[in-house]
Amino acid sequence: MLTREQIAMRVAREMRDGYYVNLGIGIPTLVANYIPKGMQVMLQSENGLLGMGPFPTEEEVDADMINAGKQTVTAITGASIFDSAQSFAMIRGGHVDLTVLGAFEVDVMGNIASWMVPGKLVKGMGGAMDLVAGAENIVVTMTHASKTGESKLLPKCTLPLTGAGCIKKVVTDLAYVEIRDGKFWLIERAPGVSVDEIVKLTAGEMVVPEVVPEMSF
Amino acid sequence: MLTREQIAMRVAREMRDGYYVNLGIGIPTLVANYIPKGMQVMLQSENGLLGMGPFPTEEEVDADMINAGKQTVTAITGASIFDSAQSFAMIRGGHVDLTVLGAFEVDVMGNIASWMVPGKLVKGMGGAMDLVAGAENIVVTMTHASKTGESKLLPKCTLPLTGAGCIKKVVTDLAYVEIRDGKFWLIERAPGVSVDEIVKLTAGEMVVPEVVPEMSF
Amino acid sequence: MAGLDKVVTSYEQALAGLADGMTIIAGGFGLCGIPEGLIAQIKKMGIRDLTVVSNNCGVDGFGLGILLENRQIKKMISSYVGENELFEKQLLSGELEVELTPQGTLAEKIRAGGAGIPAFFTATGYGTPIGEGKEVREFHGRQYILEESVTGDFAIVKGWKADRYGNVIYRHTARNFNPLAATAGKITVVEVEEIVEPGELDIDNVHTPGIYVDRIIQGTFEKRIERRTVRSQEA
Amino acid sequence: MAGLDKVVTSYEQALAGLADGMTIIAGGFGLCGIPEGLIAQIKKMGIRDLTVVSNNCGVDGFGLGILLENRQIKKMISSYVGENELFEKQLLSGELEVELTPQGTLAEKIRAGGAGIPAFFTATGYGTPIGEGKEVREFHGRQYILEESVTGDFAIVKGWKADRYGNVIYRHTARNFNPLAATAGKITVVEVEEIVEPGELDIDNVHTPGIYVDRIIQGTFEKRIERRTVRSQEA
Repeated sequence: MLTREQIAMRVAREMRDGYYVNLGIGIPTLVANYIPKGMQVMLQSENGLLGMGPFPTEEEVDADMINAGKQTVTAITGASIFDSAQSFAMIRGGHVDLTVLGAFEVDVMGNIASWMVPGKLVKGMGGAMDLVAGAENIVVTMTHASKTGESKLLPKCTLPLTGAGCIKKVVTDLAYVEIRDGKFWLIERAPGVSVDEIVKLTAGEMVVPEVVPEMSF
Repeated sequence: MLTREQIAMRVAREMRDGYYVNLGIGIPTLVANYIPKGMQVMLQSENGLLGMGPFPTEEEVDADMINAGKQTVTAITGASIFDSAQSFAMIRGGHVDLTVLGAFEVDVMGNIASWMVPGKLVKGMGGAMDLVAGAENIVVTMTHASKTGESKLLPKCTLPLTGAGCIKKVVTDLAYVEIRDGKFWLIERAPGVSVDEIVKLTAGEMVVPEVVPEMSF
Repeated sequence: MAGLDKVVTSYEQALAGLADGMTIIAGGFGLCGIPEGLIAQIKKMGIRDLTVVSNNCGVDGFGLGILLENRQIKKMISSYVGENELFEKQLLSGELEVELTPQGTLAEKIRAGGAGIPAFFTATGYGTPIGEGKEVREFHGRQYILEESVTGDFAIVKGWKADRYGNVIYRHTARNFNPLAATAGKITVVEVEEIVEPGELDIDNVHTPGIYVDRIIQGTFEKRIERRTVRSQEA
Repeated sequence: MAGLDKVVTSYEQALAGLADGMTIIAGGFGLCGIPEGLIAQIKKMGIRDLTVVSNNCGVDGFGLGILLENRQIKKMISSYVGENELFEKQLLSGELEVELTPQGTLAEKIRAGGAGIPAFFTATGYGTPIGEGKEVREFHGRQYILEESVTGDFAIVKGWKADRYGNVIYRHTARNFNPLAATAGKITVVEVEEIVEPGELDIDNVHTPGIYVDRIIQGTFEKRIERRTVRSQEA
């Protein structure tokens, strides 16, 4: 089973030199720590910052410099700042090369649910609906199943959707899965996790190739 | 009969302190010379300048500083420069207080034709269609009739329209006319011009009040 | 305040005309770039039944949260309410009407409102509850939903510096929704850290041209930080 | 050119991939803020059947006018053709297809194209020939027409300064359509007067963030003035 850090490390392999990347809150944020050496990427924060840097030192803390998670941040050399309309013009217009975000559920049609559990939790979708609508290249990070063992990779999402038919890549604690032709495709498995375990915890139809390589870190 | 300068002077009386004003090409441009003393207004040029100043001196000429008529200009203190989308956001969004532009024809419904004579003249509408669609307060300047004596204030415009139902004020060489309730209303006449002359050169229905004061300059 | 000079010297003047039932568009993202003094004045005025368009609604006890506590808000149009327990509680109880709107759609709705665009199509929200009841149309093989723009009776905006003519600049990510809000108020009020003379701002880098601004007031700001996150010195 | 560095050193590289029949979005207003070297390169390449989206089409013998002369343009989408005799002549003869578009609608169509908005409603052109055949809809008692956005295979842009990451600033009214064009090209090429290092542009005043830009080239500019209008020294 992958740790949160290993999930982030696996996602980081989807980076390419020169990419503009939007990382969501939670595990996706950790991806920034594993950008391959020698590779230049720019992190976009949808509150209006392109070129997000590390957290500030105590001395650098600036109330006017935060990220989309409302955390204090810094900007890297060559960064730029703009208003929210411009920020989502980038996102909606498909200019972000890679978007990484968490989810409650995904399904075989590439649907994603991540913003609401009716009657229980209403935090709002923030920028997630724009991000999944605007991006070509999205990686969802999530645990493969709930703590009680219920699969989050479903034939059909049960929660209100964030976006329809937009997800093609999922990295869970058990596997790297792709979604196409209305099916999950098992591409890689976590070290020490068997194909059977993964298939058992995947509620939606899953295609298993003859060889499913184990990830190595 | 009013000269071009007197038409501009009459239009300038529609200015109010603190107005943002867009002046079209031709006679409207002259209006800038007659802004009442002590009154502060900002001129908007739709290529992206708010706070247009006078033409430059030879030494001040700057190829990067032009107005919507492609003339070299200067900017006043407190001016700002922006892109064309922002410029027309101002215009279309109704933020400009007064718009002055020329026309070929206007009619009793407040329609205006100013950009095309089919088969003869196709210069394009430039920003005129946006200006008349976005402004509440528009003054049209034009000669009352063509050189051959044909009225330009019509029951119905004959040329392709620039905007529909948007014109309420017209300053011609003969009169100041308002448009409402599907009629022209004669409000003021040029010095030495009789009501009869004006009515004769107005093809659309014109309401003539008992008293039509003569303009004085 | 005469001619192009938009400076007012009291919060009463700044929000004169604000009345029960009005719609207010407020700049800010979380607690970053919020017009603190104008919000305090709305609380002081006791105006009720407000519709507030703002990405968030502050936190409990700060920002727009103080208007929630004071039961002055009837309806919020926001993308995220997760920082605010009272918001979530009033929402779930039905006391507060909330129109949850995707952040990019919200930004675009405000921009469109200021720009005279009454509606636009976006792919955001298609196939989700946000798209329900909205017109769907295909362009170039993809499905989009129709979203209408929003305008306010008032816009309340937090700027960094403004000149007397109402030209405003924002600092860093305190910009966020503020320049958009500034375009979309029938009356736009900007609270800034510093008022300067016309000509002091760079002509090519005015973020909000004065044409959008009706009143400018100088405020003092606490600038509370919602999530102070730091790294150790050596990192 | 690796990673975020977008600088190219030849016009061949700058426009590599441009082919017959493509759509180009070009910044500039009249002759102000036009990518002179990129236009010259298009002429040199002899690419044909181009659709060009640009407010104007230069003048006879300069700017985009040289592509008209060379019969490389099949269709123009513009708001104003009055400065260009050849344009008017090719238009009236039917040799050139022209989609006359109101200037504000043109700006908004390009912005929308870059921003993932496929269509929007505007009052501009309602009741005129521009509105013919377009969907009309009433919002709040007023009539609007539906306009679709536009994007290009290439965008050619003229900036003042850019850093190596493609962050661009424009100077004065040479800005005009350039920042909009920059967002709407599948490949966006920016020709600038000066290339600087990342960090040299003010973070709060980048007009075009580098995410929109694919290639940067340093050019030399004649900056011809279309209507030199001066006042006497004493005025």
